[in-house]
Amino acid sequence: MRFAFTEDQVAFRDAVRDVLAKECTPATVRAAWAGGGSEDAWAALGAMGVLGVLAPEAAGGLGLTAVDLVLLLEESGFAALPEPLVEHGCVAIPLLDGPEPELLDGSVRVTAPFHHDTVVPYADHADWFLCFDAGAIRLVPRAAVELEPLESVDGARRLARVRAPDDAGAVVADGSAVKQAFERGAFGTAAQLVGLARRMIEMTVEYAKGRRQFGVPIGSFQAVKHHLADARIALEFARPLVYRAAWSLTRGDADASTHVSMAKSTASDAAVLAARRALQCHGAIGYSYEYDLHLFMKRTWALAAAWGDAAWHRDRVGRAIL
Amino acid sequence: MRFAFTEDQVAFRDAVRDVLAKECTPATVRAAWAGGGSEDAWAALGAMGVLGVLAPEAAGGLGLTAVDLVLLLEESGFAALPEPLVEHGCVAIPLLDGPEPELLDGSVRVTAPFHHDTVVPYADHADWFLCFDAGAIRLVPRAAVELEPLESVDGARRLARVRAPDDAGAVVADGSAVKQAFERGAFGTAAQLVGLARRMIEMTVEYAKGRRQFGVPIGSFQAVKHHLADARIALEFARPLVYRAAWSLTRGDADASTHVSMAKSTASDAAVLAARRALQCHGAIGYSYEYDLHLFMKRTWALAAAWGDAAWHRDRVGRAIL
Amino acid sequence: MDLSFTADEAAFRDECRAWLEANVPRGLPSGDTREGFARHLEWERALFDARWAVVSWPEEHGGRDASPMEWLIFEEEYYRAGGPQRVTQNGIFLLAPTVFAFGTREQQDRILPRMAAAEDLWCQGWSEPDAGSDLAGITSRAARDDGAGGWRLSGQKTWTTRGAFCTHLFGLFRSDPDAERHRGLTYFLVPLDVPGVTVRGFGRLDGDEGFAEVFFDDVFVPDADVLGEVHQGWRVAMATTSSERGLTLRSPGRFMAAAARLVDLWRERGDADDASARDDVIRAWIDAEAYRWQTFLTVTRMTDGEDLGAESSLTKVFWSELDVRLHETALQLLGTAAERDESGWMKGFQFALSGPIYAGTNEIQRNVIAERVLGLPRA
Amino acid sequence: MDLSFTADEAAFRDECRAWLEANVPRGLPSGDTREGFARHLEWERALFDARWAVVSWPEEHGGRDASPMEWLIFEEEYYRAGGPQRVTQNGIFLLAPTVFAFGTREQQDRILPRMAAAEDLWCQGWSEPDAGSDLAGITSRAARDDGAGGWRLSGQKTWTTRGAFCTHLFGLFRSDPDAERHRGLTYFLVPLDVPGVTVRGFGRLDGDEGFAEVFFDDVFVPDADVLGEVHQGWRVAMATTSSERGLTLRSPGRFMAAAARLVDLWRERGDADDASARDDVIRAWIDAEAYRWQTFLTVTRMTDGEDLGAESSLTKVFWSELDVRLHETALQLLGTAAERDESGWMKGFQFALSGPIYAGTNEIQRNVIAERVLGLPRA
Repeated sequence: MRFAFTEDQVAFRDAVRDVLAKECTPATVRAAWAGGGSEDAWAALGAMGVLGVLAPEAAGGLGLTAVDLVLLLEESGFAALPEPLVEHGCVAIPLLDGPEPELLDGSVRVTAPFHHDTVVPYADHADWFLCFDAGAIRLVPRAAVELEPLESVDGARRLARVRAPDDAGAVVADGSAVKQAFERGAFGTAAQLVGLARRMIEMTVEYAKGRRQFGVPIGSFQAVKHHLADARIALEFARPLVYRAAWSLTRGDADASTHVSMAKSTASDAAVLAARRALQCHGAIGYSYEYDLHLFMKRTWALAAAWGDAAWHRDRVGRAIL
Repeated sequence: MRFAFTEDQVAFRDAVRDVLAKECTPATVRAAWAGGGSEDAWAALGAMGVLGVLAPEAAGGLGLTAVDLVLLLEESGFAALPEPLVEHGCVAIPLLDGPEPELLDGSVRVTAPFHHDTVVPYADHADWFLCFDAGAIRLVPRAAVELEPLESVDGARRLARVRAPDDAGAVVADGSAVKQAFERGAFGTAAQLVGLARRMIEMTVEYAKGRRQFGVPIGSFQAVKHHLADARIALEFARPLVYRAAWSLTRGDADASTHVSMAKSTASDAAVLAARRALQCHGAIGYSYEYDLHLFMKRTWALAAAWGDAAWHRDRVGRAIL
Repeated sequence: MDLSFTADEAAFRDECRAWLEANVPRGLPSGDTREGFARHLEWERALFDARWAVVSWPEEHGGRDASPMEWLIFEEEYYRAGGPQRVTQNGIFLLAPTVFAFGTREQQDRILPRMAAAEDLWCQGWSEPDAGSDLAGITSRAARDDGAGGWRLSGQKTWTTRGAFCTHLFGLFRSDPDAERHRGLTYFLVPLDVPGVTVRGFGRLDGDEGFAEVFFDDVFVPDADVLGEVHQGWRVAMATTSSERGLTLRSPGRFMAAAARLVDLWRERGDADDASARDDVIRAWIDAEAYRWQTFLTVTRMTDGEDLGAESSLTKVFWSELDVRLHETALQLLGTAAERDESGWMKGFQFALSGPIYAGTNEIQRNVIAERVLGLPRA
Repeated sequence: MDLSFTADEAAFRDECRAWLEANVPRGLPSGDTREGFARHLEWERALFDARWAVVSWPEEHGGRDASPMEWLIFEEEYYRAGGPQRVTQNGIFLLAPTVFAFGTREQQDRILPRMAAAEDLWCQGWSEPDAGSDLAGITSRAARDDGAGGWRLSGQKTWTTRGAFCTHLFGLFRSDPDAERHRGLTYFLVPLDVPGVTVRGFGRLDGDEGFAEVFFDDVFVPDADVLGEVHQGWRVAMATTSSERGLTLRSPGRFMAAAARLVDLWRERGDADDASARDDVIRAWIDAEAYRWQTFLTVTRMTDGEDLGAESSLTKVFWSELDVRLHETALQLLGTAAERDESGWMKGFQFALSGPIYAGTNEIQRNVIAERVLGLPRA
């Protein structure tokens, strides 16, 4: 038993963190609300190999595992990256038997629906769409689908309902792959939620150090301290479950879905709590559209619901253990 | 709509409060743990008419209602009175068509089980036992029952399982009265829980004013303030539901059981929260047997479970409204 | 104690219900956008024309002399019928009680009827960039202009709800520059179209332009527009704040209606297997009932002349946290669909999150409960 | 990362399991009563004889040189087999790490083997009537006695767990009367049978005599029984407190075993209709898992030489509140039977309630998290 990341994994994480700090600022997320792209971020992730972490080396991927990917997903959550990283890199790539180079280098995007649904995020900039039906998973090009835009609480997610003819695109996997694809999507989303929780806590700590009321920084009030301590505790105990889910998926552990569900439910709850406490400690400024906090809160609310919410995943754990 | 008690009702409450402050001190409650009686308190309540509030005037009772009784029950909770006031005055007396004077004057005690059970509190000092079976309610004298003492978290409750021959005692009501008897028991217990919550909050406020750590009273710390504010809020919003249940029972409102369930669930939760916060604000001294807080906490835990716990009553509300 | 409604109360309820069911508009857009605000004003004016805008006010100012209990009944019926939140509420519920208590007869006659008729639209100028929870940190100034018979205001207010759509502002300014904290403030009434006032609307969490910053650059206000005594603004304002925190702003009707909608949502979407959500639905419903009955108890005490003092802080914490829980439960019932919010619950959730922040954060309220209701020592 | 156990770890687990399943006593009474304590000592001595009492200690002192990971495995197996809480834990888990870190060779040889063998039984003398959360408020004094080559202790300690049954006390006394707060304290090791010591046991919440007051009246302690440097007791003690708060006292095994018992209770008593309780059972189980994996992560970091600093406060809050929730859920499953507690859950609940209080209240821990983990300013 050794529960730690390698130096390489941490260095990869740091590199992705640096790139996202530059290429995916809050301004980038705001631009996504207005339909703007984050091409530079996506291209940079492609260039670094992030999109192909799970693709075989023979196909130009890194041939690595969910354990190598999890910290990078966490960083993408921290940055609120408005791109289908989970859908593309986590859900789609492992389905493809030798993905085309353009799928790995950041030239194109694949998006995917979650949970037996036909609603996909980041629809307007996507080039390919995974479509699930009972017997197969198809990869369908943009030209063959019809998109009906839907509103999301997080405008940067640019949701749409996808309609495609039954025989559109190419079959990339049979129905037996659907369950694993779902597990990877829920896992990736859990990792992003952990990153979001960390971001909101950091933002709020900084704000609470600087903002003064009653002649002192508001962060010196015990109520503010305890609000943030609660959020930090929830983050502390969600993170190991997410990392452990990465390991179980990598190993094909028989209980991997239970581990994914523990990760997703705990990460959802931790991020939602962090959002609540962050807003409360900010007060009115956190409630304003011009301040950045809402970008992270709204992503949190969207992802907490996506790929099965906390109650759904707890119920799945219950079916396994009770 | 006028939601207030009369001057007479408030004066009666004050008189009972004064009597219990003298006759039912924490030392009295401790004595009950050791099997000692609180005869003086019981006799005083009899002399004041408290036991016969719900008995007809013709039989020597006060001929009043649950609205007149609710504040007195609350006071008995505040004092943690170790006597079957709910079972005797609230459950049994209204079943009796002209109760004997000795049942009203504090000479004897009736106890009763709750919730289709045969476990009764205050068993060892009881003179009469209500026994429920499918078709009838019987009033059975001490001589005809067999008692098997059971441990309770609250030693002052002196629980026992009652066994009586099928034909023991006298039938006092048919099976149709069982439901109403249960409603009255749950209601009376809710009223006591409200009193208990108030007692624990008061004790803790006093302690937090006097106890100093870090050079200041612990009650000046925001965490302590917020713990107690939460308990006070819960009390504030439980109390009106208990008073409203009193009214609904008095009027025979068609929804009275839903109102009783709202009262019992909310009062149970409020008192359990008050216990938790009281203990936490006291710290180690609250955790010691020599200090009085535990007498009130243990009564709270016992009564929160008795006559249906909060979840049971919420479920009953759900069956009515969903 | 008599928890049945009197014949008069029942008749009043019937009258409210009949009119509201026939007249409440369906599908109004948010009142916190410019377009929506205009539509809401039509509704406010319809209410006024039918004398339902300010039922508890005297008839001479457009009301019905309704008792507090009748006012609660009106509110229950208003929300039961699906009435929208009142865009005039800051004037009617926050300013008006202060005008009744401190205004001169001339001020009352000039201000109240136009407020009731939604001709003058009032926003609150309390908060400043550096005075949020700590209102006593106000730095906007009022300088005396004896020659002109009035005051000159300068400084900045912010977080002013619907400020971009209102015509008037009531606010506190520091009239005695040497006084500190709560002293030396004066309560002013300011038209927003006078020279020197600049209003900039900005977005709330949900994107609507529901907030504004209001800048004051040497704005002249005559003595006639001072409410209450000069330098006594804090005391005057606290009367308003106390009503904001207490009864008037959040009548139980709103939460009863929301709990009823939650029960409907459960019937429609609830999964019998998911008894955790079921328990939360029941809790929300019970809490709304508790809030209703606590209000009846409180209104009876007020009617009997009792002073409630700091107890309104208990109410503020309870309704605001109930509102958040209730919406969280709805989102749980919606599951993955919560993100899309076709039903409005997600928008309602975001609005509910403002409850524990505005009108005195719940942290401040809990301090007040501890210190003034329970008697714990100040820090 | 390798989250499978090594062959050595698996073998160690098998060895633990085999011995514990064969030897863990059934139905021991509470170790916090005089009779129960004696029975527990037999068990402690059996553990020692089989070299399971202090697996992480060096072999020379009765241990097995087990790695921290192996120690966690032992703990999981210990609680899985139904092992009782260790009545020797205050010595083994709180004092021993300090003796290893600060003790002289002579002290280590004299103290540790007898501690491991449950011959000397140690209780902690931190708290005083006026020094609870605020440990720096200690007033018990140590006066220098140069002639005798030692110190004379006077004052009172209280809330001393199992103090009435122990043979020795470790505690802090004020050796420099002019120093304030954390300064001028010295860490002493005191046999409880020496002249001038009076021990009075008193009852805990659940009625067991689990607490004691210890009075010191001019008690002589030789220099050999000072642990660490004179006047440096706070620094020395904080090493102990940090281990108390962190890993050692509350290994995940205890909560995993409790969560497993809760799952059993659900299977036995759970009402399929009551999905609210079901959700709580699942939460408790997930939380115990989270605690386990967070511990593996932490132990790996410690093994890699990282200093965890204040992070142990995160752990203290989490396990203590998990323990309370877990027991509350059990009581909910028991319904009206909770009052009677034939199953021990009610007693367990009362014990769990001490978790958020002792070893630094959770309010203090949250302050530490905010100030030292998050970097928020001190008040």
